[in-house]
Parts: sequence; structure tokens; C-alpha cells
Amino acid sequence: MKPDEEIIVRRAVRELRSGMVVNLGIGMPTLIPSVMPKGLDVLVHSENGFVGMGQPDPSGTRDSDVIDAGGRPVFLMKGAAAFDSLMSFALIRGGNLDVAVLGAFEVSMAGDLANWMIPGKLTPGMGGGMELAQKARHVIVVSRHLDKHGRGKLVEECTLPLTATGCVSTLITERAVFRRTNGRMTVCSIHPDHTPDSVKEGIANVALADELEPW
Amino acid sequence: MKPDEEIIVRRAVRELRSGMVVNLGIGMPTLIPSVMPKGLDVLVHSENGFVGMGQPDPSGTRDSDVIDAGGRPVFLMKGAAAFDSLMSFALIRGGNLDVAVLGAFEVSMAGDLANWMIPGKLTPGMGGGMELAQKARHVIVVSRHLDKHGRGKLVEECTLPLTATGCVSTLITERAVFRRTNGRMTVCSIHPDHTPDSVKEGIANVALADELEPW
Amino acid sequence: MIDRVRELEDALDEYVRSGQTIMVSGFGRGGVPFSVLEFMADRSSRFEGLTLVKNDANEPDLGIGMLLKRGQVKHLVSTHIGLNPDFIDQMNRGEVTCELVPQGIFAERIRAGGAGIPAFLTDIGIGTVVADGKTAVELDGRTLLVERALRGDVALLCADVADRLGNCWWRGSNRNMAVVMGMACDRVIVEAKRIVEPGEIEPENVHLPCVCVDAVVQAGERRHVAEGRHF
Amino acid sequence: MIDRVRELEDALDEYVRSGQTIMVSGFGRGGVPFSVLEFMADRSSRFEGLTLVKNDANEPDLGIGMLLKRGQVKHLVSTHIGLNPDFIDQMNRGEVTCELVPQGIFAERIRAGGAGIPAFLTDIGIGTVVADGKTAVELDGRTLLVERALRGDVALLCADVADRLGNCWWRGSNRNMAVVMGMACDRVIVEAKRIVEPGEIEPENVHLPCVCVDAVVQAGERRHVAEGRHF
Repeated sequence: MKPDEEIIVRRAVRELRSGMVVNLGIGMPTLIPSVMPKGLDVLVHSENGFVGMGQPDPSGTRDSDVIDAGGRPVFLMKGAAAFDSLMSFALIRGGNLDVAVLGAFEVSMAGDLANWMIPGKLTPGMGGGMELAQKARHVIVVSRHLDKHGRGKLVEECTLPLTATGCVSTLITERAVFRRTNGRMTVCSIHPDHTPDSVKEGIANVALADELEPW
Repeated sequence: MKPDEEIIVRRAVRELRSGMVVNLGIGMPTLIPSVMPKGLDVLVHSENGFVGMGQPDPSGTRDSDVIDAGGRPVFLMKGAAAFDSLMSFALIRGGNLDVAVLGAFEVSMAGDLANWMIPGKLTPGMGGGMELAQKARHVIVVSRHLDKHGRGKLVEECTLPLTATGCVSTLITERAVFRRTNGRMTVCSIHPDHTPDSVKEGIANVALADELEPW
Repeated sequence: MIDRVRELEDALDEYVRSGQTIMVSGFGRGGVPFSVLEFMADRSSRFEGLTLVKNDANEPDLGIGMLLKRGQVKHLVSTHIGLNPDFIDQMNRGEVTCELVPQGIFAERIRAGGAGIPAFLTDIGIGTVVADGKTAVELDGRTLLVERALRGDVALLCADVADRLGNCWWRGSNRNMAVVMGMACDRVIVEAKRIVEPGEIEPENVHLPCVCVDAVVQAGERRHVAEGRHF
Repeated sequence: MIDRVRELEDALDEYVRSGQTIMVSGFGRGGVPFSVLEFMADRSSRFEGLTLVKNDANEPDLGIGMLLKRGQVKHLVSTHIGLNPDFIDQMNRGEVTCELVPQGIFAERIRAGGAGIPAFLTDIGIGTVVADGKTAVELDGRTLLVERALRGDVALLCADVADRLGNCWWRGSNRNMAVVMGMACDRVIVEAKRIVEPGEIEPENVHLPCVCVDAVVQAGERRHVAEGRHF
């Protein structure tokens, strides 16, 4: 895990509470189980067919019978349930997910999310992202603060095709935590190595909460 | 089993072929497994959750864990599948039933079926009858020839609330077999104890097929 | 460790109220939460004015038959009521109302409620009284009925096996409407004939995943019942 | 006794034709009918102009990746194609078309096809390009999209265990789209890692009932695959 990723996923884990049902999207979110502290009893939902997914299985291969949505072998916890895609998405749309942790290309100030397509360049497809973004009670986006061109992931309006509108509750980068407050993303916590100025780098017009949370 | 019932269900069994998937409705149709000859390999579907239902279980009670749709304990054959009502009716609507054998209050000359309600008198409810009647490839109705008032079960038009329109392929009574031919029920076979006249008793205007099948 | 095993009375106290819409599993005598229903019938004044959603009306004095007889139910959504002549009499006297739904559409509407599908289109019931009062639409040249999702406040289920997390498994014909009802209600109480430790049900064989379940209670020893009479 | 075990070649000869719509199970590398797909890729001229319905595009040279590379596919309905850059290139060159569907709607449309539900209404995709060109309707004050059932001519599935009648069971994450695809196609060929006698799968644990299955074929020993290369 790279240092920035570790800062992000460790901060994201602190958004979770015991008893929550949590889906971890492809990419950085799948790093979360490996940093989950003992005693945090969340039920991990994986859209390819599990509730109760556990740690990565280092002895497995990508041909294993138990893989996560990103194709990596995992263990199941005792009491896990395995099911098909139909049940998996019925649970998602039925409102059984407390949290979905997703990656992003862009998050807009209004909480719109774009994470499935860069026209002409990259078309991975939306997979289960649209349902997760629309239907989880809280959507946490984990992402580097800037893209490789130095542009902030938090933008005034998304330019890429949307995954879902107004869905993001929280955006966590290696510099800050943003929460959607009164319909607009707001800086709510800043990493100790950063300042309000470095958080605003590449991001136009973001407000700070009156009182910042500790990181 | 009463003598008339035995005539009817034994004749009905002869409509079945090995490999068929067959649903047996509540009432007289549930007598069919007990008269099924060895070597007739049908898969019996029961709408309360089985494919591969077998013979009645005389040692069981109505509190058994394996009951038919009429609540009677049954055995399962080797290779049976048990599932929930959702899957059961998905299989029905999805076109997986070759034959449904159902009871009737009335069958019309056009093949309409009424078997779930006699207004003001009897309202058992339709149960799974509407889906079975609409979606099985062949609907065979088994019924006494006359009701207790001496009226034929085959009527010009149904007076009772319908289960489904134009769905009945075959009607089997203790006197005759009627098949829907060119949209109209026609006498196709007559029980050896009966004659065209006794078959037409209580039934207006039914035609005989040019060539009758042996009973 | 998450542990959803509760005392029956505690779970009912916390989740069940008069006036609610309550889904009850069971087909005939299979998979009916008899212990929970007996508890509610014995305390009829605490559980009144209910709307029940159940495949059938059970038999008089049995399962929901007890609640129906004690006047605790104002409306029943069902598919078949033929084994409960007392209820049919109550209905004919206007003491209670009943909506009869084709069994597969009943299951499908509840599943839609649980699966976040607001409505679906079907040809089942066209040309019958079931179509009366329903919105019909044209799709690709066919006339279809709009069937709406059905949800409940509470589901009362009886499972053959449940683990402490709430994962459930059913024997034989006991599963019937339980899984879809467990998905379609805000709160789900499972009366389990046998409660086991997490992991004892193989993950692949779990019929209802634990995330749908709020409380697991131990089913009582069922009084032997034959032909509608308790012995 | 009904026995649906067949030779792979016989089953494909009887049921699979060029130009058909074929649903293929699998999510990533889990539950993909590799033996059947390798057979079809090795005889590419016999299986051309296909429309495939599959959760993802596999990887280049793996699973349906082989059929895509050999130009046997004219259209793919899928949810995710990110692990197959060769296919994305083919798509960008206009050699093949692709319809991307949100994964839960993909499963639901196939299930609708299998369950005799002509269409359903959903809010998934509203406000995104997924809604473009779809019929929107108002229901109880909400705007919803009409999603149509999806059916196929043939389903090609890989099960972990199948009995001779055709009842199937899947391990872990291998089940994914298999059950709904098995319900939604006129013909269903199951490639089974293990074939057992009827009765060896507990009735309650059958994931796909045998009435949906036309042929069970023995899966070949899979060549070990790592990072997209055969060894």
C-alpha cells in the first residue's frame, strides 16, 4: 500500500461502526479489510455475492472460488452468506447497505459522482457502481486529492458521465475529509500535514466547516 | 379414492409422457401420483416449492416439513429440488411446465376456466391457479362430469369469475375426454361405459371429433 | 460479535405495534411462526388493528387463525383462505376485509418491495376480476398490468435453522414466502426451531442472509396439532 | 431415469448456432464455462456472429476474451469491460458493439426474462446516460425507467456440482449470474466441475433446479491460468 493510500483508507475505516453493513468498491476501497482494527465488527458486502467477507487470502489465486469484486482471493468470516448477483443487488436496492466506499474520477460540489467512464479514453463500465452509489445510506468516496495532472478530484460540476447524482456523503483524500452539508461538499477535517490552503489546491470554492473535526 | 375419481385420474395419467414437468393442483389432481405407473418418469412440480415430488407419505402428518400444495405429507424423489414460492412461480411463468392438471367449477366451450370463487358461497381464493392456468403449456382439467345439481361442468360460457381465458387444452371427466380443437372443446374419447348421448347429458352443443380416440 | 438472539417477548415489545402491516411466513402448516403468533393472540389488546400479509388464512384457531378469531386483524392480503371457514364468515359479515392476490404475483410483489423494484408489468390476471381497478399499459403491442411492490413494517418468520447472526435455512416446503418477506420488511423477527453458531450453515446454503434479520428467537415446542385441533 | 449428462461436442452441436444470443455465466474468473468457450474458440467458423450476454468481458485470451479476439462476437451486453483492453480497442475501432448495463439491472432484466416478467420499473440510472433512450413513466409521483426483460437462445454455465438430472450448486463467488441465466434461455448447457448422482445435492441446497437444464457436460481440467496467461 502506498503512503497516501494508507492515510486515506485508515481515515476511511474510522467512519465505520460495529454492526454496519459495508460494501467496498473495486480499487482503493478493497484495501480497507487489511487495515480494519480488531473489535470493529462490520459485515462486508461484496456485490459479486457475499455478506461477511473477511481478509485477503494470500494463499489464493485469481482462480479461487472465493474472490472479491476486484477478482482477488479472500477469506470468509464465520457466518458469511454466499449468494448470486440477483440477491446481492436486491439487498443493495432494498436498502440493506449502511455504507458503500467507492473510488472516483470526479466528485462535484453537489455530491454528484463520476467513476465509470472517461469518454474516448477509458470505458471500464459501471459494474455495480450505479446501484451502490444510489442506494447505500452513506456513500464514502476515497480518492487521491489530485489527479495525475494536478487537478482536484472535487470539482464544481462533473464533466464526465455521472454514476449517480447527489449521492456522495463523504469524500476522503490524503489531505482532507469533505462532507455534504446543506447540499454542498464542505471541508470537515484536515490531515495534520496539511493546511486549509493546501486542501484548497486544485479545488475552487470549497468552504470550511465552522468547527473542524479532529483527523 | 372413489370409483369415478379413479377413472378420471387413471385416464389423466395417460396424457403424461416421460420427461414432462407436471404440476398437480389441489383436490383430485393430487391423487395422480398414487396411480402413476412404474417407468413413467415425470418431474412433479408443486407450487409450494418442489420439483421432483414423489408419492404420498402415509407416515407423515400435516405438520410435516414436506407437504404438497394441498397440505398433505409427501416423499421427494432422489434428485428433487426444494425452493421458495418466488422460484416456484418464476419457473411457472417462465414456461417450464409442460402440463398443469387442475380442478374446475366450470370450463367453457372456448376453454375458459373458473375454479377459484363462487360469489356469495365459496371464496377459497385463486392460490396459484391463475399462473398455472395461464402459463402451463397444456392445461388438463379433471372433474366430475356433472355437478351435484346435475349440471355439466362444460358450459357454453362460464358464469363464475374466471381463473384464465382460453387456457384449457383438455377436460377429462368419468364419461369423456374433451380437447380444445379450433378454439372449441370437442369430445375426443368416450369411456366404455358411456355413449355420445350420456356424454352430452347436461352439456349443450358439444361436437364429437370425426374420429374418437380409444379410452 | 454481532448476536441477534433475543427473548421472544423482548423482540415483540421492541418491534411490533398495533396498526402495523405485518408479513407472516407459512404455507398451510409449513413454516408458520406459531410461537410468535400464540404470544400475540394471548395478548390481543397489545396487537390490534393489524394488516396481515400471509399466503393463506391458516385454519381456525391455528396460526393467524387465532389472531383473526380474536378480531386483531382489520385487513388480510392473501392468496387462499379456503381452509378457514370462520374467516370467510367474518369477511362475509364485513368484520374484516381481504385482498386476494394470485400466489406468484403475491410472492413477486413482496420480492419487489424487498428488492427496491417499485413496480413490474405482468399478463397474469388479464381477463379476470384480478385486473379490475389496476392500471393497464401497452408494451411492445401487449396489454400488461402494473403490479406494485408490497412492503411491511414487520416480518414474522419461522426458520428451521438460524445462526446467531440471523442467517436462515429452511427444510422442505417450509421456505415458501419467508425469504421474500424477510427482504421486504423494516424489521424481521425469525422464530427458529434450532439456533446454531455462525458458520454452521454453509455460506452457499444460506437462504436468507443475516443482514435482513433483526432478531432470532427460539421457537417453542409446538403442541401437536392434527386436523385443526390442539392436543 | 432422466439423465442429462452429454458429451460437450454433442450438446454444442445440438443447441448452439451462429447468430444466436448466448448468455455466459461468470464474474471475473469465477464460474466461467472455460471448457465450452475454448471448444467454441477452437472452432470459430462454426460459432460466429454471436450476441453475448456476460457480466464482464473477461481478460484477453481468456473465457469470452478468446471469442472476442477471434471476431466471433458482433455484440456484447455487459456491465464491466475494464480488464479486457483488447476488446475496448475492438470496440473503439467499431468491430463490435457493446451495451453497458448497471450490474443489478443486468441481473434483474435476465431474471425478468426467466421469470416471465415482461418489464419492471426502476429509479436506477436516472440522471445518467443509462436513462438515454429509455421510456420513463410516472408512478405515484416518481419518475421511473421501464427496463425490459432479457432472454437468450442458449445459456452456457459453469457449475461446481451438477447431478445427472441437471440440478446445480455453486461454490463461493462462482454463482453470480448463473441461476438467472439458466432460467432465461431456451436451452441451457451446464459445464460441471463435478457430476454426481441425483440426491447427492440436498433438495434445499439446489441453486438451479434441473427443469431449467438441457445438458450437463464434464468440465475439462482447467489449464492453470495466472495474470491472463495460460501455462
